[in-house]
Amino acid sequence: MSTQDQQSTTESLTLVQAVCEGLYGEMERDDDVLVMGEDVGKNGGVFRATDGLYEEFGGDRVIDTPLAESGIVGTAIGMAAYGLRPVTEIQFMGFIYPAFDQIVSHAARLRTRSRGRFSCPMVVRAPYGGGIRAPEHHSESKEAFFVHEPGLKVVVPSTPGDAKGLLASAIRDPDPVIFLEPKLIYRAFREDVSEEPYTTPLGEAAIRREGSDVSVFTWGAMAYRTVEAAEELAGEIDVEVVDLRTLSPLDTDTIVESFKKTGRAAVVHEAPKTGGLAGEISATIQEEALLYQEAPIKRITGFDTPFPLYALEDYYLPEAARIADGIRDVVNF
Amino acid sequence: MSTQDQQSTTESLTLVQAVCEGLYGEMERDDDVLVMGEDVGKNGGVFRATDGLYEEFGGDRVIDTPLAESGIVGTAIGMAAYGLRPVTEIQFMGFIYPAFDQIVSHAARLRTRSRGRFSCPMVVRAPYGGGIRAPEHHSESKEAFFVHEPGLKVVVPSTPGDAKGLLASAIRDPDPVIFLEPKLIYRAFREDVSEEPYTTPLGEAAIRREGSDVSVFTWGAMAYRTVEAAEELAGEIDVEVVDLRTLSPLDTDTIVESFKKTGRAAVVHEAPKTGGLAGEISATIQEEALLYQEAPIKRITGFDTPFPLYALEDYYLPEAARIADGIRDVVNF
Amino acid sequence: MSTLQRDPEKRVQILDEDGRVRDGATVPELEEDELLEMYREMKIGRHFDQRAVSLQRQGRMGTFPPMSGQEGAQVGSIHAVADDDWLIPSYREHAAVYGAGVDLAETLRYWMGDERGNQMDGQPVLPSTVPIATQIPHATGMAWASKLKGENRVFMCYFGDGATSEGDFHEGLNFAGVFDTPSIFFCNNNQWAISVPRERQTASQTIAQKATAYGFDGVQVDGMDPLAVYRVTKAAVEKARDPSEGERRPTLIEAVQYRFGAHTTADDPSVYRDDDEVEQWKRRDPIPRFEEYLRGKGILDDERIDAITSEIEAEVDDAIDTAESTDRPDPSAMFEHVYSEMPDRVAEQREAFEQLRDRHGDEELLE
Amino acid sequence: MSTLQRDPEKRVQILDEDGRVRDGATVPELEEDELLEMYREMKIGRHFDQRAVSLQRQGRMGTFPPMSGQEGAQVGSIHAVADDDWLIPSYREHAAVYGAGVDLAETLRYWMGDERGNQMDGQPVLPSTVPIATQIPHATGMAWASKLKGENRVFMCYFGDGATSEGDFHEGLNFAGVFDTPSIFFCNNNQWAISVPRERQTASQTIAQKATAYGFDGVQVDGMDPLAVYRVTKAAVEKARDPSEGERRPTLIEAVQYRFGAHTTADDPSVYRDDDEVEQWKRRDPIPRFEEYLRGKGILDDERIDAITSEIEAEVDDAIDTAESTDRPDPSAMFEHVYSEMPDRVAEQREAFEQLRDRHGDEELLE
Ligand SMILES: Cc1ncc(C[n+]2csc(CCOP(=O)(O)OP(=O)(O)O)c2C)c(N)n1
Ligand SMILES: Cc1ncc(C[n+]2csc(CCOP(=O)(O)OP(=O)(O)O)c2C)c(N)n1
Ligand SMILES: [Mg+2]
Ligand SMILES: [Mg+2]
Repeated sequence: MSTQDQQSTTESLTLVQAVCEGLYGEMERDDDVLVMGEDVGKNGGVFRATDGLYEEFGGDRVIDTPLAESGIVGTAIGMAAYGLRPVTEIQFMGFIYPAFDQIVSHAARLRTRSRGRFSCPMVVRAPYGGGIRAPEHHSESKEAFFVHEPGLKVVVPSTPGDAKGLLASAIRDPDPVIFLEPKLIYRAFREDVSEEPYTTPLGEAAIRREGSDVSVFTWGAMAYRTVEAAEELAGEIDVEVVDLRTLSPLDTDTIVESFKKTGRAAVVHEAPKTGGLAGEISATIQEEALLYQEAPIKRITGFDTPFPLYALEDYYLPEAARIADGIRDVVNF
Repeated sequence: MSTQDQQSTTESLTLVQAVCEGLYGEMERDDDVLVMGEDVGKNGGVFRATDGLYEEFGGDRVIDTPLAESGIVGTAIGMAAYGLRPVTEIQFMGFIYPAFDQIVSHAARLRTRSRGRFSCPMVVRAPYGGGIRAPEHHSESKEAFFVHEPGLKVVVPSTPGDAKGLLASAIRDPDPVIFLEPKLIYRAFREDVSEEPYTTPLGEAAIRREGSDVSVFTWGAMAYRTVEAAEELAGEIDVEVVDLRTLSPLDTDTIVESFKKTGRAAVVHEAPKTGGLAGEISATIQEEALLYQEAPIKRITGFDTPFPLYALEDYYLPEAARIADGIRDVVNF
Repeated sequence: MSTLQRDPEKRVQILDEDGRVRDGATVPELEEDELLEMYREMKIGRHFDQRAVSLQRQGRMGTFPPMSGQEGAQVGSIHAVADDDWLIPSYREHAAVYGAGVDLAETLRYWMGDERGNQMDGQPVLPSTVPIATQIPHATGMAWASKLKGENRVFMCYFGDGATSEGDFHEGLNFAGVFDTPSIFFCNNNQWAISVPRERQTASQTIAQKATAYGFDGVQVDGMDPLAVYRVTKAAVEKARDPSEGERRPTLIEAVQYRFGAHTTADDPSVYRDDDEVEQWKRRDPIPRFEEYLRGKGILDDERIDAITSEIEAEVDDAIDTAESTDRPDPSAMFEHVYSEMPDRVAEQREAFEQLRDRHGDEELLE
Repeated sequence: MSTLQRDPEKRVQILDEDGRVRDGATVPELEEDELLEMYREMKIGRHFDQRAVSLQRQGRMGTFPPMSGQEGAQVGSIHAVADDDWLIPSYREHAAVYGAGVDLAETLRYWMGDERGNQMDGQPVLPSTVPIATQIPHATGMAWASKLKGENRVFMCYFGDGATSEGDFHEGLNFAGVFDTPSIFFCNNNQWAISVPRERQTASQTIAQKATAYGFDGVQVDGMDPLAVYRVTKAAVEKARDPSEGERRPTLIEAVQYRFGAHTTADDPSVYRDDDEVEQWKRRDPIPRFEEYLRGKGILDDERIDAITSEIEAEVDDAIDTAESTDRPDPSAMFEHVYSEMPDRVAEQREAFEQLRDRHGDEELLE
C-alpha cells in the first residue's frame, strides 16, 4: 500500500499528525523545502498541521504570510521557479479560488511555457471536504476543477500512512501538486506510521478491500465511508473498494482492471454530481471496457446544490446508507 | 430552433454582431441592464461586441472599468443584488480566473445564502475558444469549471440567431449566467436575424442535423465543425448533430432521446479531455440508456495539455478529419 | 470636513482611557436617548458574545467568532448612518447588525448552521460574508447601483485588518475611487488576523494611509471610543451623501481596536499572543469608558445600569430560546433557492433523497 | 537616497524636451560607451518595433504589441541593473529583454506562436507574462527566494499602468513590503490600458503614491528620459541590494511615458484617442531627445548615427531571417513539457495524434 519501511520504528498517528510529520521529514531532508501560508507559523496551522515546525525550522522556512491566497501561491511560484520547494497551505479549500488564476495560469503552465527551462515544484495543501460543522465555504470539495487543468497533479490521501508518504512524494515531485486533505478524517483514527521519511508513489490507486461483485472507486473521507458500507454489505454483496489517492493523473489501469473483474461499478465522492470526477471515471470505464459492463455505473455523490450550512451537511454528504443503497442498485440492475 | 419571430424584418448578422444586437435590444427594453468591462465603452470591445452602445446609452450604462476582473464581477454582483442587471464582459475567457472566486463563491450562492431574498441576475460574457492566432491564455475553453458549480447557468451559442436570443434569455434570467462566445466563429458566417428582440430558451439543445446512425453532442465552434464533418460523412454514416447550447443545466432529455434513437454517440469539445464535459455527458448517457448502447461513447476533444501557442493551435483543436475519424470509430465498433 | 482630511496617521480620539473627554476634543452632539441606546447596544453585544461562546462550548452551536472589545467601533459607526443606509458586514459584526435592526435570534440561527438566519428580510443588510474581503466589491457595486438610481444612500462595508491584504480590498476600493461611490470602508483593525499581527500583515504604518492609493480620504480613529468612531463615521456619511466640490465620496476608516477573545471558538490565542498584551488593551475597553463618560454626564447611574443589564439579559435569553425552539431546517431545503426554478436534475436528486430518507428514516441515515 | 525619498508627486526629470539638461538636474555618471550602447538599444527597439508590426501586417506574425515611445524607460532601467540581476517582464518589454541579453530572433519566434522563443535559456529573464499583473507576485517570490538564499541580486518587474488595478499588484507589493524583498516594481505608465486612460484606471493622482500602502518608497520619473530613468532605477537597485538602517528594499517606480502606436496590431487607437494627444507626446520622444543630448556632449554625430542605423537594420534583418528560417515546432511538441514525465494518458493522446497525422497528412488535416 505504501513504501514505508516495515522495519523502522513507527508511531501511531492521526492523518493530520502524519501530514505534519511528512512536512517535518521533508524539511529536514531538504533545506529548499519551506512552508508558507496563513497561520502556519507560530500558530501551527488552524488544524495544527504545521505544529512545531516554526519552533524547529524558524520563521524563514515556516512563514506566516499576509492574508492573500493569490499572493501566497503567486510568490510561491516565483520561489519554485527560483529553485526552492515551497509547500503552501490554503486554510480551507473554499478559499483557494483567489489563487485559482495563479494555479491554472501559471503553476500549471510554467514548464510548458518555458519549454522545460523552468518548473514549478510546489505543493498547495488544503484541508478539504465537509462534515465538521464549519461555517460557509469551509466544506468544499472541488477537486474536479484541478483535475481538468493539464500540468497539475492532484492528490487526496485517506489514511495517515498515505498522507505522510504521498505528501513526501508531492514535495519531491518536480511538478505542482494540489494536495487535498480530508479534514473529516483528520483525527478520525490512528495508524502506525514509520518515523523515517518515505514516499508513497503518486499515480497509484490502492485497493482497500478486494471484492468480486462490484468495484467502487472513491477517495478522501468517502473512502473510509465506502469501506464501512462495503463491510456492512459483506455477505450480501462482495464489494471491491478502490481508493484512487491520486486524481490527476488517474490510475486508469487499476480502475479498468478492477472493473473488468467485476463488470459493475459505482463512484463515491462528496462533490456535486454534475461535472464531478465520477463522470470522468464512468466515461473512461465505458471507453476502455464497455464490453465488460453489466450495469450502469452509479454516481453516489454530493448534490448539485451549494454545500449547505452545517445543520444539513450530514444529509449532503453521501451517508453509509446512501452508499450501500447505491451499490445495491448497481448489483441489482 | 429559436423563438425569433419569422414575420419581423431581419438583418444578416455575424455572431458577434448578433451579440451586439442582443445587448442593444435588452438595454433598450430594460433600463436596469448595463454593460461593463475592460474596453467595452468608447472602444466598443476588443471584438466590437459592444460597438456603438456607448454612443447610444452613455457612460453610465456602458462602463469602461479599471483592469480588474474580480472587481468587475464583484461590483456587478453588488449591482445585481441591488436590482440592476449588469452584463459584464471578461475580455477573454483565459482572464476569467481572477474573477473565479467572485463567480463561484458569490454569484452562484447569493440566492441560496439568503434563502431567496437576494438574487444575482448577472451575465458574464466572455469570448472563448481557440483558432484565431492569439497569444497565450487567449484560447481557453474551460466551460467545465462553471458547469460543476451549482447556482450558475452556462450558455454557448453557435449561430448568430442563437447568440441574440440566448443572450436575451440570459440577461432576463433571474440567475447568473456564464455566456461563452466562440470567437473562432465570431465572423465566420452570417445569418438572418430578427431585428426585434426575442428570446431563445435556455436549457434546450438544438438538433442541427438529424441522423440515425450516431449522435454527436457538441457546442460552440465545434458544432460548426461537427456539422461539416457530418456532411462529409453523409452517404457513409448518417450523423445526428446535437448542439447543446446550454451546458448548465444540460438538456439531458434531448441527449438521451437522441441516443436512444442511434445507440451510439460521440462528444466533441475543444477543452482538454480529462475532466471535460464529454465525461459528464458520457456518464449521463450510460446511466440513463445503457441498454441502448452499442459502442463506447467517443470523446473527441482537445488534448490534456495546455493550449499551445498559435503555431500549433490548429493541431490542438479537433479538426474535421479527427471528428470524422472519431465518428467512424464509434460506428465501426 | 476636517475630521476626515486630517493626516491618516493622526488617530482621532475623544475619550481617554478613563472615559474623560480629552483636551481639545470635539464631542459629537448626540441626544441622551441615543447615547443610552448606544450604551445598551454595546452591553448587549458583549453579553450576547459571552452567551454565544458558551452555547458553542455546550455543543448547542457551531464555531462562533466573538467580538468582545469591538463593540465601540460597531455601535459608534452604526449610529452614524441612517435607517435606510446599507450595511455589508463580514462575519464578526453582531452588534452592528443588531444595531441595524436584525434580531439576535437570526444571528444565532445562522451560527447554528441554518441559512435562514442569514436572510434578514426587510433589513438593509447583506448576508454575512465569510471569504475574507470578498464583500468589499459587493459594497462598492451596491453603492454604485444606488448612485446610478439617483438615490442618496450610504453603504457601509465592514472588514478586518487582515482583509486589507486581499486583492478584493484593492479592487473594491479602486473602483469606489474611480466611480466615486457613496461608500464607507470601515476596517475593524483588531490587531490580529487569527494569529498574524497587524505589523506582519502589511509594512504600511497605518491602514488608513492605504486610501492614498485610491485617491480618497483615509482616517484612523480610536475604535474603542464610540464617540470618536461616531464622529468620524458621521463625517464620512455626510461626505458620501453630499461631497463638496472636488471632494470624493468614499472614505476608508481604520478603527483601531482589539479582539479580547479568541478569533473563533476554534482558536486558542494563547498560542500566539501574550496575556500582557490583552490586559493592556483591556484598559481601553469601550464599555467601562463609555459608561464612565455617561455617568460623568449624569445620564447613567448604578440603578439605570442594573435595569439595562436585566433588560439585555432577558433579551438575549429570549433570542436563544427563539433560535433553539425554531424547527431545524427541512433537509429538503438544501435543494431550494439554488436557482429561481429548480432544474430537472436537482428535482430528481431531491426526489431520490426523499426516498432515501423514507427508506431509512433520518436517524438510521445519519447514524 | 534622495532620488527615491522625494515626494512621489514630484516627477524626476533630467533632460528637457529638446535633450538639454534641466537646471539643477544631476546627470548620472555614465561612460561614453554605455551612453552609446543605450542609444543603440533604443534605436534598435524602435526599428524592431516597426519591422515587427509590418511582419504582422504581411501575415508573417500573429498579434504583436509594439512599444515605440517606451524605449527610454526600458533601456534606461535595464542599464541600471547588473548582469545577474533578474528581469520579470510583461509582454511589451522587447527592448529591456534585448538589453538583458535575449536575441531579437527569440522575441520574434515567441510572437510567431512558438513557445521556444519564450525559453531564453541562460538569460536571467522569466518568460513573458500575458495575464495582466500576474507576474508581480512571481517577481516578489523570486526576490524573496534569492534573499533567503543569501544572494545579493535585484529583481526588476515590469508592468503597465492598467496592471496596478489588479489584485495581484496589491498582493505582490504587499508581500514585498512585509518580507522586504530586493524588488523593483517598474510601472510603464504609458497612459493607456488599451482604450482606458490613466485617469479612469484609478483616482489616485499618481501611481507612485500607491507605494504608501505598502510602506516603501514610490517615485515618479519621466519615462521618456533615459537618464532620469537610469538615475532613479540605479538608486532603487542600490537600495534593494543594501538598504540603510530603517530603509526598505523594494521600490515602486512610475515611469511616465506614452505608447505612440496601437495597443497591439489588433487594436485601432483612433477609436479612443485623439491624434493631438499623440502628437503632443511625440514631442517628448526619447530617441531624438537622447540623440540631442549625446550630440551636445560630442559623442554622437551624423556619421556615427548612420553607422549605428545600418548596424541595427542588419541586426534586425538577421533576427527576422533566423526566426523565419527556424523550423516550425514539431506538432508533437504540444505533448511535451506538460509534466516532467509524460503521463500515460498524454502519451496515448500523442500516439493517437501521430496516427491521425499519418492517416491524413498535415495538409489534409488542417485544411
Ligand atoms: C479568502 C479567505 N481566506 C482565509 C480565510 C480564513 N480566515 C477566516 S478569518 C481569518 C482572519 C481574518 O482576519 P481579519 O481580516 O483581521 O478579521 P478578524 O477576523 O480579525 O475580524 C482567516 C484567515 C477566509 N475566511 N477567507
Ligand atoms: C488578467 C487580464 N485581463 C485582461 C487582459 C487583456 N489585456 C491585455 S493588455 C491589456 C491592457 C494592459 O494595460 P497596461 O497594464 O497599462 O499595459 P500596456 O498594455 O499599456 O503596456 C488588457 C486589458 C489580460 N491580458 N489579462
Ligand atoms: Mg483582525
Ligand atoms: Mg498602459
